Amino acid sequence: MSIVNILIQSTLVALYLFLAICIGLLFMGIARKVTARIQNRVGPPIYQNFIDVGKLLAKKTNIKHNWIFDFAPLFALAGVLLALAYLPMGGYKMLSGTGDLILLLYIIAIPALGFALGSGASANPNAGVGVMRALTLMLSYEMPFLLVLLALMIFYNTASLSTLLEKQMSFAWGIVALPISALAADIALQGMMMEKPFDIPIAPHEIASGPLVEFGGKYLGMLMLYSAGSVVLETTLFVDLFLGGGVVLNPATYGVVAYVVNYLVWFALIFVVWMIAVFINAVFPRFRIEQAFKFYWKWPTVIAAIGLAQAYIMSVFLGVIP
Amino acid sequence: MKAIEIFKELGIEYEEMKVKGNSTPRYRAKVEPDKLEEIIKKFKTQGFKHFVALSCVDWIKEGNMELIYHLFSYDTLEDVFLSIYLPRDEPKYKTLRHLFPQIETYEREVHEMFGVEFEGNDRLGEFILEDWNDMPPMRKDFDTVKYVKEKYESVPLVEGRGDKQ
Amino acid sequence: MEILGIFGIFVLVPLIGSVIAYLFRKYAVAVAAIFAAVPSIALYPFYDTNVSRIINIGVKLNLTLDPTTWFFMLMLDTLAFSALLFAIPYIKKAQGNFATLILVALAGANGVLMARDFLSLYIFWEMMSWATYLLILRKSGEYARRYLLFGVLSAYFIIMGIGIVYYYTGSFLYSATTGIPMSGWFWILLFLVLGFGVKMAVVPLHVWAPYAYCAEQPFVAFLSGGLSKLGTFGILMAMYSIAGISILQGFGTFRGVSLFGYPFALLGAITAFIGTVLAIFQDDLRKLLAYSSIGQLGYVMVGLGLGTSLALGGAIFHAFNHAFFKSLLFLGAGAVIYRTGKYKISEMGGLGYKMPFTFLFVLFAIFALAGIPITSGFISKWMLYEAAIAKKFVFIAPLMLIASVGAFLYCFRILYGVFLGQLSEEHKDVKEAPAPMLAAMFILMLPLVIFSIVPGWILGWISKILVSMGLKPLEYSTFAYYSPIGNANMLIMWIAFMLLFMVSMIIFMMKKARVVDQLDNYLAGEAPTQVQLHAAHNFYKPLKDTWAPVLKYSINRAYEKFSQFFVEGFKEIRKMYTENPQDYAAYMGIAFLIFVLVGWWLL
Amino acid sequence: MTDNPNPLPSIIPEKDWKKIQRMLSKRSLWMIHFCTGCGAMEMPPTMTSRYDMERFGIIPMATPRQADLLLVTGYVAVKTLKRIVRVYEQMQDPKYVISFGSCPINGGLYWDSYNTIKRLDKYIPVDLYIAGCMPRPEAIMDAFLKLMKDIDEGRADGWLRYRKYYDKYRANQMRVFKRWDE
Repeated sequence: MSIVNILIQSTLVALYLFLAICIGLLFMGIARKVTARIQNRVGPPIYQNFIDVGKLLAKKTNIKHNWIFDFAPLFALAGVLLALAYLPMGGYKMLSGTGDLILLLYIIAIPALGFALGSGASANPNAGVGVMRALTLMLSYEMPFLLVLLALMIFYNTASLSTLLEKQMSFAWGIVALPISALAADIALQGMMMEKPFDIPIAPHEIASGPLVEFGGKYLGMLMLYSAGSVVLETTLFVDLFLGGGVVLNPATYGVVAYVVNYLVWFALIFVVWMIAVFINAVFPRFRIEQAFKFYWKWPTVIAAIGLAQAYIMSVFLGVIP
Repeated sequence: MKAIEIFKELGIEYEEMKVKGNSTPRYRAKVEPDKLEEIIKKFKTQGFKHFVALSCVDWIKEGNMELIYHLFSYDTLEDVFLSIYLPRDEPKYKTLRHLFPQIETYEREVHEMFGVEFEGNDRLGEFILEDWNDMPPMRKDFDTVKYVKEKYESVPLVEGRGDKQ
Repeated sequence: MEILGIFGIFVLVPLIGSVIAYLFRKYAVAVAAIFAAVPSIALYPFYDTNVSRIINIGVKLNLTLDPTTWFFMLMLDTLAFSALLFAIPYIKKAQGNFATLILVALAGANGVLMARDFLSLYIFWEMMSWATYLLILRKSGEYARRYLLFGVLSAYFIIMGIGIVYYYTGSFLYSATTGIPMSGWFWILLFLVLGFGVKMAVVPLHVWAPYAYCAEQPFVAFLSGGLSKLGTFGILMAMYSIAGISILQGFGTFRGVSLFGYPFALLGAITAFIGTVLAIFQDDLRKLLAYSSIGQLGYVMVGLGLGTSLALGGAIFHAFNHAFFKSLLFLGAGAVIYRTGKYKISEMGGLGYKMPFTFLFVLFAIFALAGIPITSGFISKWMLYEAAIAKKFVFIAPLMLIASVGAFLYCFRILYGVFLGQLSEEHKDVKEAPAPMLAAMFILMLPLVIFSIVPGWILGWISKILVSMGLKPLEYSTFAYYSPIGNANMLIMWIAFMLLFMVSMIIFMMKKARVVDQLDNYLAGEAPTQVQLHAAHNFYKPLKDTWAPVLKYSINRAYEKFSQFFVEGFKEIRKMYTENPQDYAAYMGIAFLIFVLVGWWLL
Repeated sequence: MTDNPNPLPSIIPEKDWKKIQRMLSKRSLWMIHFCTGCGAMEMPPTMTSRYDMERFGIIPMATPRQADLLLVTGYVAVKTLKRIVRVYEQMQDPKYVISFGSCPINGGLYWDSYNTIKRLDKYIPVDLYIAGCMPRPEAIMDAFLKLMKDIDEGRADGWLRYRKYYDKYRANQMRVFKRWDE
């Protein structure tokens, strides 16, 4: 690994991460526009979220409670960027060669914990209740999601994302091989991205936007970058696991053109996945946290278990080795 | 049991009130303050289970305060107003919250707005008006316009107003 | 030099120390800390040796110090030293008694680790159990009785195992176990594993743990961090060094895993799940840490049960991590209890602002417990998951994964309930924990950081252990570790995390922020009231309501009902003694008649 | 409140930086409305499909920390003023205030009531008044556009005035109610 190579790789990674955050903000703007049109409204321009982040970061005064309060924006943004660095985007395997799905699963937990710490330190009871709801929601949607990950790992017999992409290229896309698991994953995705009906932790009417109650100015601006990054993170996770990560042309044969084409295909795929979530979000009221927990540990878990059984049978008894 | 029969039984002279557009029969009766509790108990047992309101009227010319206890019966659909008169300078009466729990809230309001003392009601302190240190505002001798002029108009404008608009 | 052999340093020194420390009345704990330091320092020259020695005290005790013992002793002695260092300001009454008992327990534990024959194993095991019983007795008789009951149960299981071995081989040596038929091995292993399992608080036998962990915090840190690892060591030795991998496979294998080990792995996964779920709903800080300790030991049980080199390496590494982050958590809880005198999480609150160092240590221990990659806690969990998924176990893997997500919940409950949220009036002047406590916690935090950056060192020690037990060594390099289905490189992750942390720091530093008092909070425009608005009471109420039908059944109550059954039974039998002689005469007559009949029938 | 030193990068000249900042805060006004009197009823039609204030980037937020536009929609009792001032002070600069209806202008319907204040501007700096008892959504939309123009031209400087004349505002407030941090 010569120094020049490392430099090129790191600038590429930086470019991909920056693009990911911009795509995230663009997607949030599109979501607001789509929701507005569903409600027969004009809705804000697509670039509205860029302006919002700019305004927040340019605020004159910022309020903080204590030194633990600063954990939230720092850990949240750093954690989500680290997780994005471990996710292959459009076939470009950034760090996913040196870390696998389980490492990614725990890196996704870093921003969640850092954010929970910061909002806990704001000494506001709304924040405490909000984080309790967020963790309960996490426990509920992680059940089906872990079963889905297990099904994938058992069927493709690998935990590393880069080999998973290659196997999906050679054998068949995840959604083709394990359609039931893909359905369970999409339902779990709705909870992961905290879209309505599962935006219980940040409910503005009941607990004054939960953990975000004391964040304003640059804190809220960085947390908005974090939520933009997590939008791209979760949709890319679904696309990488089930839709072949957008790898259409083999980079070995076509070189740079392949990377560009794959990037556009990947962009289209995550847009489709995001639109599914946005359409559900636009028409659903908000669940209570008990309903969400009962819901996730009933139907999506059953679907995911069936998917796991299917993967288990196919890989162990029928001997289907991708 | 009809309100008229209760009045006759207790020997109180009452007065039927005609109110345009309101068909339910309404009766008014002036009662001695010390006999009021017995009368209300009697009405309560005879079907007048709903205590509607306790209100106060400040007769500044006659120099007394009138407390009106308004009861309603679901069986006979009748309204009864029992009123007592207290001296205006220092109106004092005993609490009746043991008969109906909601009487306590009405007593607190009447105390704050009219200054009527109710012995036995320990929650008579600050109720609706925060940091109020003037005389009870609903009394007729309280001049609101003078109060407003002296309290609000006297607050100076902060210069640097954007009068460029 | 004869006496100063391994027996001298690791067993005699603590024993002598316990006597000497008792003489120093008020400074007993400090002197005991010095005596505990001797074995932990003397350990390093013995790094890669295989010293063995036979001590003849009427009965032959042969002790050896090989890499396995060295590894576990490294854990135990550092824990004992830091627990005693922590205890200097903590223990206020009867320091002499506390110091002696801790050192006796340490001597017993070292003896168990070095023992290579069943007799010395049993002697040191009893010494350690008795010292623990007396230490819990210092706190409350009722809790100590529960511990004693299960301690005796575990001793009986071990004696049964030893008895069967002696019956077949006629000698107590570990190595002299040839010519035992498979059925014999089954019973030996069953009794030994259950006997040691009691000390590791496996689910059906875990009832003593939440009560025993309510004793004084420095001792509890040593008990839950160190002494529970003796159970792990016992099972490890019984299954892999006494029996050996060939005999285990002899019981039949299911996809490469011995049929004897698989049910224990399943039991471990269930322990992990139940331990975590129970820990989520506890309000008492010590009980919460106790159930979480049971849950984490469930992970170690899974690794021991599976038995592949990756699973066993993960189990040993997780035992190492658990030893350090769990005792760090207990010491942190001890510091908080020392300063506020309260046990309930909902009564504390906002202590993180007043005790910043304790908060940082507990935060790091929480990251290790939850398995966040910037600590070494992640690597051991990663190895256990990879082992389970590589072997395609569809019951063990989900239970373990969902248990680790559940771990986030009670981790945050500790952090929010105790350290964040609103600081109440009475804790306004709480000071930071005293210096010896912070030093003790720092010692325990070091390995979790070092081995998360350079996992290669500890993976080297562990694969030495695996090789000595006849298993394949682990695949690892200084910064990365590999498994059949995936790999992870910690150095790259650390560098990436540091760089990205700097990026968000740059954005963060663009504007200054004004510090605001904790009461200047948005409460719908309302005034800052004196009402305590710390939202930690009954923290996971919605979750508790949904789990209510399942939470009805509790193993504690099952034991109580079971014991109640016996009490009723004995009451009936007691009625037989009716204090009037005629009944007794009648009983004698009947008994005589029965004897005559039986004798006649036998002849 | 001391003036907050802003370590802004010097590559962009100060004047342009202020211009960009004004454009940003103009195009994304996050609003928190204190539904005191009868004006709160006018907000739903302004938010929903007929008028849709989100076109201008104005969305209702849950807490003052996140908001920079405070709507006081109706008569202000003394008790409510105590909460309005607390919410206003919890908001972060640059912050703007719009008050609806005639009651905050000159007391309106309650000109002689003993417990409502007659002119909101004496207690917190109001950037924009909307006359009318109660203004219809068209008037509210027009006010929003007017405020955005004022922000762009730098005239909406209520928050600067509150900082500069803070002691005068505080004195006025204390003449009417007892502040918490007195």
